[in-house]
Amino acid sequence: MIDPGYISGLSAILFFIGLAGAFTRKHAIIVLMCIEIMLNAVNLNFVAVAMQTGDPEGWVFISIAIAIAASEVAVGLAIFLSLYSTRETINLDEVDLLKH
Amino acid sequence: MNIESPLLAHPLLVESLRPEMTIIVGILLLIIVPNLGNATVRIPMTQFRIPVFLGGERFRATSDPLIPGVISMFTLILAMASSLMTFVEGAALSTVCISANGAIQQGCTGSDYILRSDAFSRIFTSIFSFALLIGTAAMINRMPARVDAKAPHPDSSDSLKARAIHILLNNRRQGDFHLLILFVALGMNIVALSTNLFLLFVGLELASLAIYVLVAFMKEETTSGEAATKYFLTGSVSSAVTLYGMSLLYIWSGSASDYASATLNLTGPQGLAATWAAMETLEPLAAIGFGMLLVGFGFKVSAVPFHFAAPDAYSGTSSPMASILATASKAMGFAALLRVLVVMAGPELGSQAFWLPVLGLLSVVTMTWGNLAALSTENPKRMLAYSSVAHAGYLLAALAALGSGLASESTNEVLITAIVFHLLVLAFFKSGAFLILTMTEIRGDSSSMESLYGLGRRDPIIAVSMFVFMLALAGVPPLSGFLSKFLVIDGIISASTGSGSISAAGAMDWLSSVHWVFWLAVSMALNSALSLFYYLRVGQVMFFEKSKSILPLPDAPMIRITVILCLILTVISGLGPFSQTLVDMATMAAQHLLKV
Amino acid sequence: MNELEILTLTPLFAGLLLLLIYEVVPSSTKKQAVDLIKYANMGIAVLLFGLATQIGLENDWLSTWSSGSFGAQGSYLLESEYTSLISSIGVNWHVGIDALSYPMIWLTTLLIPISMLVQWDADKGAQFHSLILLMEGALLGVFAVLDLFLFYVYWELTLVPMFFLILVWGGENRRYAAMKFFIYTFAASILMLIGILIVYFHSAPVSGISGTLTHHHFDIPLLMQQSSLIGSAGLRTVVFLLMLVGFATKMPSVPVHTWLPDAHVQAPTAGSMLLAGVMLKMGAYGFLRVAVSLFPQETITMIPLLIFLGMASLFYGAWVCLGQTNLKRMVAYSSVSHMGLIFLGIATMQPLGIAGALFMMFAHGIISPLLFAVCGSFKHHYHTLEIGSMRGLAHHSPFMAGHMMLGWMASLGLPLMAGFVAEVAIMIAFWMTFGWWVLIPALTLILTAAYYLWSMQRTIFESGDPHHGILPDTMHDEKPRDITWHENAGMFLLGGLTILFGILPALFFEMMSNWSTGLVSEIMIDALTTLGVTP
Amino acid sequence: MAIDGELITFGLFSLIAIGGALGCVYAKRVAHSMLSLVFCFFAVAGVFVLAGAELLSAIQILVYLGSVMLVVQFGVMLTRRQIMEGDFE
Repeated sequence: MIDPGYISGLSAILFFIGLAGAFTRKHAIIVLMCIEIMLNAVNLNFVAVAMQTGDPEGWVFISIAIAIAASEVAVGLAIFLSLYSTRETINLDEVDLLKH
Repeated sequence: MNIESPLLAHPLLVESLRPEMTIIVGILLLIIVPNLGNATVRIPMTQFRIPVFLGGERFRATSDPLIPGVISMFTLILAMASSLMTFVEGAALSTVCISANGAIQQGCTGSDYILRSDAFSRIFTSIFSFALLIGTAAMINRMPARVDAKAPHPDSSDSLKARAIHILLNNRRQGDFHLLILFVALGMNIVALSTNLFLLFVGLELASLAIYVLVAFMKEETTSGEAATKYFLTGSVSSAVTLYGMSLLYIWSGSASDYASATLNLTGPQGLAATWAAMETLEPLAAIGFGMLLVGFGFKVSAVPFHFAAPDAYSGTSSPMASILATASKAMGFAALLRVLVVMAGPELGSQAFWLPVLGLLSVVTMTWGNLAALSTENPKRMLAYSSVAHAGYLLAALAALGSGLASESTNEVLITAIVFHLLVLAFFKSGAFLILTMTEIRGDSSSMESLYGLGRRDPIIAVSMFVFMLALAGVPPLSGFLSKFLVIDGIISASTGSGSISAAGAMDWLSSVHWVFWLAVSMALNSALSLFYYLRVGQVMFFEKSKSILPLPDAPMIRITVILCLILTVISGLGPFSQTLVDMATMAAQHLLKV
Repeated sequence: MNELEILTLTPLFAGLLLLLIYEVVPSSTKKQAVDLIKYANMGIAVLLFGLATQIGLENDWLSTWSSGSFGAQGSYLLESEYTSLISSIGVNWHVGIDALSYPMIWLTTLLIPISMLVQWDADKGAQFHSLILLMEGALLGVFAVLDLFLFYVYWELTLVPMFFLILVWGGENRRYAAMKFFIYTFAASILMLIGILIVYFHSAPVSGISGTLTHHHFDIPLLMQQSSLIGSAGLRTVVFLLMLVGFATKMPSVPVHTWLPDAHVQAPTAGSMLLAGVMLKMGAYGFLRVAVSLFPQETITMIPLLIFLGMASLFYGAWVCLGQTNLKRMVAYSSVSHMGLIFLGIATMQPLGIAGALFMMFAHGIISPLLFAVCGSFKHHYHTLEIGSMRGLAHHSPFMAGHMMLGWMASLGLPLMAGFVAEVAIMIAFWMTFGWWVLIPALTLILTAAYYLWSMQRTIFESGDPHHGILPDTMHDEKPRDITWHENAGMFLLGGLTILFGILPALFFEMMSNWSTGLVSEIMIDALTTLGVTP
Repeated sequence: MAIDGELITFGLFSLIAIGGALGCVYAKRVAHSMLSLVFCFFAVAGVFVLAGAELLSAIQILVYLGSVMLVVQFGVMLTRRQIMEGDFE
């Protein structure tokens, strides 16, 4: 059995990679994927605790979190499509009608 | 297998969760009613056809495009009324807790529960229902359903065709809009009820996802997609951070008690609040988790530095949605913040919470930044968005005073009362202002101050209402905006003045000896004075500028009625018995929150 | 509800109602509605004047009214019960009158119908007269309430109708003047609000009156009774100064007077009459009611400042008047000058001096509306306000010339006119306290006489041809007329009152000296003793 | 702690996950990003197995790799920029 601390460590690394990506990349879909990486990192944390305590509560959290993540992707892409249909781009640097 | 769950069989379940049950019934009705039709199923091998009523050719009466709006408004009114029942019934009867294993109990003597229906949660569910109700009412005129809509005639001109198609489109998406509104209501109610962080997150996400879609709802408008994209991305990142913070707290709560009981429950003998209180020195894991947890809530209340998406979202989306963002969504953020900050990490009396310096600084920056940005914008929706940021700053100042640990128990109560009362009355005048922007938006554009020029001549009653709303936002006595601000200032001052050395002879000596929380009140007062400029500017352009268009405002009967309602509520909630009732309700909520 | 509450609340609600009624009547009957609403406004105003007089007569003209210790609960006439308005923070409806507020209330109810009468033919008459009625409600509220919060609310409320009166019915430069008026007085009153709030946070809890959440209250009589209201002397001084700025701006005193000339010049006649007649008095009233009553010690230590402000206003106002060519501006600066006398009167700390200041408030409240009415009709008939452009007024408009003459004589303090009594009382008290220093204000009063006589000579009499006079260019060959009947009636009333109170000052002077004796003997003496000075 | 097979597997999965995440963030083209993300998710599913949560691992593969990546792929397809001159350089 591996140390849950390692899993948490991996989780932290993934989370910060995702966070950095979400702030630096300008392509909306890539930002969305970065958010998915962050949510995956959270799941790793929960699984680490569940492993330690043997309490399945963490697993329940993970399955719900996965469901939320999936719906978030669906909603996000729907929004991007609606943006694309009026503006022909989903690059965040080019969407700047509201900056005034 | 025993399927008789103790929860489902319990009579208290329905009784205590009436608003949520109402909303669920409303959602089901919204899904079923517009789809009723004359579909039948033929029993195999026979000629018998059994009507199943779902699908097929829809009935004329139930496919009426007006029906979804009616259903959702009735649902919200019922939900609000049943939330308010708590205050009629009294506290003891209506405090009900549900724990994770399905046990349900009145009075909440046990402590390990995940849902708690008390005055605090119920006042917030009332605010949510009311704010959503106003948004819905505005949307009924903003996106009107026409019973007599016809397909465009093939010979008609392009613009006529486009208009006819637009009307048909509006008819078709009535159901979607109102369904989403009810989902928002459900998610927000869960946030207000839950004392378990994960459940709180689920509620937050349910509401947020529906709100993201609603922000993008008027998808034929060029700005709504952009607004929704920005709001969605910022919101998702911050909720991912929140969830990560929760997972850290989960690890911490487990490791703090030797991995025996990891939990995200706030209450209970092994809940986060107890673990937090038992912590002797601040542990980094707890601090980091806690800080990350607050990011998502900070985003919802649009506090600096998570405020960047708010102005774009407000100005890009339709005004009814902006009103929901500014009132209901903000109230949801504060409900969650209060639960976390006060119940979980609230300081002991006399000791200072570790988050105090951060929150104090954030509150000053938030209010100042919001007011300065509002001064320099020419877009009324952005202006209201920044004013929303500024108001978040005032409320954070109240929370900071609470965290200073200087305040006595009764002062803490005043501070929370002030926050709750502010969120309550905000639903009257901020929604009112957005309702009026909705009216200007129906005929053209509401995203520039010019749409308000000469409103005093075009429609005096609406202009005067707008002016009253602005004065209430500015906090001019005796309107309700003043009372909430005054209570915050009073709470801060009575918390901090005791800290100055009484024996100080001169005012300067006293000022230098007083705890720095006192200066939050001063900064609030200065900021209020500053904010007067941009609120009064709205009055100035309405009454003294020449109108750019001679078109009168649209009829929009629903909005007019709601504006008048908001106007009356704004005025009477500042002075007299009604205001006292509201303050009493808020006080009751504060007591319940502090008692958890 | 007692008579005082009726008196205070009726104009507010009636004014609002009449404004609304005008908005909702169908446009075909608007013409008749205007007349009806004008008569209704006038009727209500006259009735209120009757009610105010009745209150005075019933109570022996307040001259013998005294029960309870000075300023405490129960020492007010027609004092109402406490009715909680915002019980969470302790705001209560509490009204009452004493000899300080009664003359002001009587004056307000008197001036409102007269100013309506003078501008009976105003444009958009329905709104104009309803706004004036609203104004009356706000003014009476300021003078009647005994709760600092409501005092502040009413104080701000007076701005609203006046703002609209200037903005809609004002002269050419009205927008600038209205904004300047609003911003100046509003900013000053925010300083006053801060002072009020500091006082509030030091009030001791009183059950049933204090806020249920905050445990403080705003009630003036209770605050006056509370011993050691604010412990720290430094903070007391700060609060006193904050309030002084708020009140002095309204009065107005040099150096915060600059809004006044603009507002006066641009305001419509009725607006200037109310502005000069009553609104300026709000400053002096509030100073006595709040700042002096709550902080007698600070008042005493600040006497040099008061004298400086008073002398500066007196001298500066008179000096500017000398070089002034605009009629209304001159009258406005003469108001600044006269308001300086009020500070001097208070600074004497003699019953006689304070009574003189009170009578100055009252007398100026009758004389300056007369002056502004004259200026207004001058503008109305000759389309100019330049002093030198018109000569021989007596020839073309004998009535106007007569009223102008009377008003100016009264204003410069001719004996047997109301202004004289006040000036003499203040000067005597000044002499009693400060000895021969009295020569300085007394000599400055000569300046007043100088500018009035000079402009009188240039306007009313002097002319190359005694039979024709010189008409201003702005007349454009129009035939000069005398004033209309309603202007004449209003001015006759005001002029008559000027003479009446010049001959019979005791009507009000007696109650005023009662009040000031009470103030000095029960509050100031105590304060002096605490300061270690033997009076 | 001795280095055993489990730890080596975990290390491998971690490397793949981190590499995948980095690839997702820093790839020039969206399609490459997606591909890296698939590796990342697979590795996370592997970690789940190591942690004794086989069911979750199955859910992870089904939901993330099955549906989420499908939806993202749709998104990429539908929001592709119009082909322009500069794209052929």
